[in-house]
Amino acid sequence: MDFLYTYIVLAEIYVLLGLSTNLLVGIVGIFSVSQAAVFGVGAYVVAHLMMAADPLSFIPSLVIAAACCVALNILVTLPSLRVSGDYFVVTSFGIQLLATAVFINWTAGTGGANGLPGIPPPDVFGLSIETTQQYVMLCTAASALGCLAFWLIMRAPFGRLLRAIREDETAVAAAGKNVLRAKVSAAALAGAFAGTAGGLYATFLSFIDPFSFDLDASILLLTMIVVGGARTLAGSIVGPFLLLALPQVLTLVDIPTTIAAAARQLIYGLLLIAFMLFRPQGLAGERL
Amino acid sequence: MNAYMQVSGLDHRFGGLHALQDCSFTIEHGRITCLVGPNGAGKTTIFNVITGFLQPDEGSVAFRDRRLDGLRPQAIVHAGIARTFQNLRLFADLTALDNVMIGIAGQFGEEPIGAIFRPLHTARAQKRRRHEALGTLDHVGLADRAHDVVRNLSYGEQKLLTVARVLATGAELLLLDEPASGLSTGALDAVMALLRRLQGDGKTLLVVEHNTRVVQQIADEVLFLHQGHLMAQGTPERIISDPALAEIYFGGAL
Amino acid sequence: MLALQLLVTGLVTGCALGVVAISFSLVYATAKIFHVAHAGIYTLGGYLAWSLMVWRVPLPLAFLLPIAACTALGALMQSQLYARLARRRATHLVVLIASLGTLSVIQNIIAAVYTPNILQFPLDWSSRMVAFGPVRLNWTQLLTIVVSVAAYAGTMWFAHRTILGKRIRAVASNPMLADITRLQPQTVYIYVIAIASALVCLPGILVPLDLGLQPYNGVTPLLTATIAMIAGGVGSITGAFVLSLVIAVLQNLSLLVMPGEWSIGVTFFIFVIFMLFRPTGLFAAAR
Amino acid sequence: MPRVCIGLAALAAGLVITCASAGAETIRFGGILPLTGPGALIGTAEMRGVQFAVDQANAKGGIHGNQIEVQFEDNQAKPDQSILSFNKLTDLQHVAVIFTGYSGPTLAMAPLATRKKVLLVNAGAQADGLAKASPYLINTLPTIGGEIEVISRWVAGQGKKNAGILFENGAAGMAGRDDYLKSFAEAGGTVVAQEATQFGQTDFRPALLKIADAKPDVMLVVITAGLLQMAQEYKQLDLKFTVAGTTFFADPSTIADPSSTGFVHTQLRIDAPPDLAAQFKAKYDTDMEFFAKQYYNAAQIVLATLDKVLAEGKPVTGETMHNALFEIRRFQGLIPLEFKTNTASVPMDINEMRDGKDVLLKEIKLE
Repeated sequence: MDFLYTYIVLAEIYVLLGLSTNLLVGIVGIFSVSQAAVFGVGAYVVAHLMMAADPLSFIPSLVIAAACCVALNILVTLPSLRVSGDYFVVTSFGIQLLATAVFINWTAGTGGANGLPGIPPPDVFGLSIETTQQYVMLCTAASALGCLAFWLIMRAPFGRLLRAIREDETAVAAAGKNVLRAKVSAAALAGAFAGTAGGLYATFLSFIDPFSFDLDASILLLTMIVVGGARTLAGSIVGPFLLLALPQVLTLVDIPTTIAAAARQLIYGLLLIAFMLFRPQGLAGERL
Repeated sequence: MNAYMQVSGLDHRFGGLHALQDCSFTIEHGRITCLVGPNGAGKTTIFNVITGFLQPDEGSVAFRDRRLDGLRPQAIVHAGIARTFQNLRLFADLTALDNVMIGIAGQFGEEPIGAIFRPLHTARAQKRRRHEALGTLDHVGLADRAHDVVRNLSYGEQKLLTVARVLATGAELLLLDEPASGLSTGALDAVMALLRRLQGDGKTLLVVEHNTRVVQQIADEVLFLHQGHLMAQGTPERIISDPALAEIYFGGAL
Repeated sequence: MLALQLLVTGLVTGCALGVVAISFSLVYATAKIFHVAHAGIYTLGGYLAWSLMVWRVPLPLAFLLPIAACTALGALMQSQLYARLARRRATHLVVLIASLGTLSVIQNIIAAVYTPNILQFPLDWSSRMVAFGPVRLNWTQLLTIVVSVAAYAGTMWFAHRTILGKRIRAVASNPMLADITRLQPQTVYIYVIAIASALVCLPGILVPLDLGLQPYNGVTPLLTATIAMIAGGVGSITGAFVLSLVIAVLQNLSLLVMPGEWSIGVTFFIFVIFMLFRPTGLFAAAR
Repeated sequence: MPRVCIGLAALAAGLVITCASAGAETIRFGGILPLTGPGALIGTAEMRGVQFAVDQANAKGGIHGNQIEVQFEDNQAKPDQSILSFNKLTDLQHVAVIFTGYSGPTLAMAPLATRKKVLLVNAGAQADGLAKASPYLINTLPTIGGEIEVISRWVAGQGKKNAGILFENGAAGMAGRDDYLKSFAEAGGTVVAQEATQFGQTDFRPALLKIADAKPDVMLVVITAGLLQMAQEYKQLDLKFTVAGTTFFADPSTIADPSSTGFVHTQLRIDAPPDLAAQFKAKYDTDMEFFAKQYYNAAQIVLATLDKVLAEGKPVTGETMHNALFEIRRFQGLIPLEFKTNTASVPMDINEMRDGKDVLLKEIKLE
């Protein structure tokens, strides 16, 4: 049943990304449509390290990729501290489009629009992950760790601090807390999640190209946490599993193939409008 | 030894409005000082300057012989000065206990590394801090409302909670922005009793207050501010009975 | 010579972008809505005009009917979607995502009905050439310049001279105050989005008349126009128009110094620099 | 499958006998093509090509009495969607053959095709990596490099010494640019300019102007969309250099437009007989362009292979289809082609567009 396993693996990778986006957009309240770009950097870094002259094994490449994404995410969210809400929407769009332009044009680094084929499968503690079943185990472990980390920080003082910042930054500063440092560490954590997801994605598909990390992917991520439910762990899990299942379910409905594809994107759009009008907190979240 | 807290030569303009004009005054340790004056006299502006939210055009603030101007708000809180806000600015969706715990300084697990990799230590430290916060809540008489969300508290209870949050920072000098305004007589007495208790605990209070009955009952010292300048300083009786000041403040006899 | 030709073609693109920027700025400055679906109305205008021209409808009608339809759609979107969201006190993010959903709905209805092929307008005069010395422009490009400058002048006259224009600027400057006075901001928002939709229909028809029609052609122009609006200072019509020209020309001229594939990067690089050092924009309109 | 049914079908090859359907089940194949997003234009044409050939075969009673059905999945030209669809088609529908279109997704599915022994049939993508991606990946058209070598030699032979390159910023475009650089140099020419255009946008003027500024005598082009707009802008700017390209040029609306007069390109000699093209236009209300013809032809190759597998009474699997295809090796559909490797070599012509028609200049035989 590879099809089911593939769906689960991809959904779990998107859960990690959902956690990352939820941390930034849901909890800290920084609007971001450039998470797919960070996800892409994670994927390309791992691919590079594992295909290098003397290749690194999977875990070290993942750690380095996560570190790169931590740094990138901090860099990407810093403007949001200087620029007010709506302006940052455009900056975020800009960063995503710039990243896509780099992925496509820097052929030496990313293989350009042709993508990067032949990424070796990961090896974890000596066990080489080949079949999809093994992949499901690896991704389940990774996403479980991600969810645990998310759950722990939300229960810890750090989580309470982030929720307070979202409500009233000035009051938090007046209570003696360093708001900037809290936001930057949240962005760093979000980067680590996105980098890990990137590494898993690259090795699972064994081929990556710029189109998996473009603006549509970022908007899909944003929609996942909005439909699934913002600011909660449940929302970050429900969103990806539901929205990745949607295209498959819709193909079972036999609409004439010529307009089936456009019809599916149309239903996607209608879902977005419906949720925003009638259930902005999504299926399992809190009000945005 | 200079004064406990010294504000000298504060001057600040917001565009055309000359909010603070060469304003200077001192605060004595362990005393309750009230800041009174008509609306727009610059009372809240002074609070913003002392707590680092506003860099004044000129002038300086010294606390226990240490210059504060130029420090960021959180550094000033660590130096021992904390404030409340006229519009409360509580975290409506969080519980009363959580609101107070936000004030507690230096908690373990306030950044992701500690929270994730040492969860047990974080949980233990948090239990101690929770106990501490419950104590503060009890001190202001809100122990039974600890786990209620702020949205469901009465206005009087919310006022007490702002004081609890300020106490949690462990600051010695508390700047309270109209702690008694808009309260029923019952709640008013509770707040005034609390302020006296805080003085008993060795805290120094600088209180912005309009209610002259409250000022007379709790103030050791009154500073009368008008158009950003300190007009007079003295005991409540002297300030309130002074006809010239009453003229400015009430536009007529008391 | 190349630089001159690039400059002129840049000005043409800049003019079309300018109208998109003005119309978007009207909605954003007044109603504070990040109206991404504006790109959908831009695309829809082009397709309606194409259909009318294919059915041999006389030219003036083929321009006016789509404008009327887009105006109606814009008004409908404000009254049914944005107003309802406002009543539910939706946050900025919620409104933005609803707008993204609307854009996806419009684009994909077009893709289903008209197929994703690139459609060519059935007019012969549109590509006839006119030469001004070394510079060559076709009729559509000339028409684009004339119509866009007229639209800019018209909007300025409307905003500063007419009663409704002043009322819109009043609502834009202080929404809370407008609420309690008899300015009825909700009805003003409907007028504003209707006018903006009519305006954006102009480049929506003229640009594809020159470059061909595609269902997903609205997003890039809208993003570039938004940058022009913000870089020019939100609420400033002149700022939005002038910055659109500047960005379009810079993007073309950047070809002189760097390969073409990086030109989109130029626009966003300029913008990010702007955001870091001058967030309020060049022509920060007097509030 | 009762024995008698096969015998009848073999006997009555010419006659149309709809054999009793008892036991004749539907054979299902897959198709993973971009039906939305920027690739939708080509993906939809490819889908129609396959569907048209299959409908025709079914109308004539199917292959050995079996009706053929092709299930299409939309991958939006994205590798992860393609992997998801590949596993769905192989696990749920157990298809033996899958039609694929874009270079990126095809490269992503190649390793899976090898591992699960499913025949991947590509009739549209030409990235050079596809030649060696997987033994189970069949390309029914040469990679872009093959055509570019021919057109570069031809253009250099016409005395064109320096060239500008206009390429699309996508998988095929960048591969094409690199091949042009190599082939044109080998043919003794020099490349004086190269300009990229964003995939899916149709404003070629800035790129054309920059290339014109380098004074080339020929412009080598590799773009998959917006060719008509490029031709019109080329004419509007009154540019003088010759324009050369590959089979992507075979777009009827461009050929019909006077702006493309003088354009030269290699042309896979694939053209649909008039009645077939008319039936296609009647059904889909659009001309049977290059990609539709390519996939109609590829579908016919797959159907011919299926016929051989069924005739030999073997089960229909990726492996049997793969072996049967290489046993047949030469196919005579819309275009004669031969599978020496898993990338077919096909005869190519050099055509020139003159007043609305695509005129043959030179035939290049299969070596």
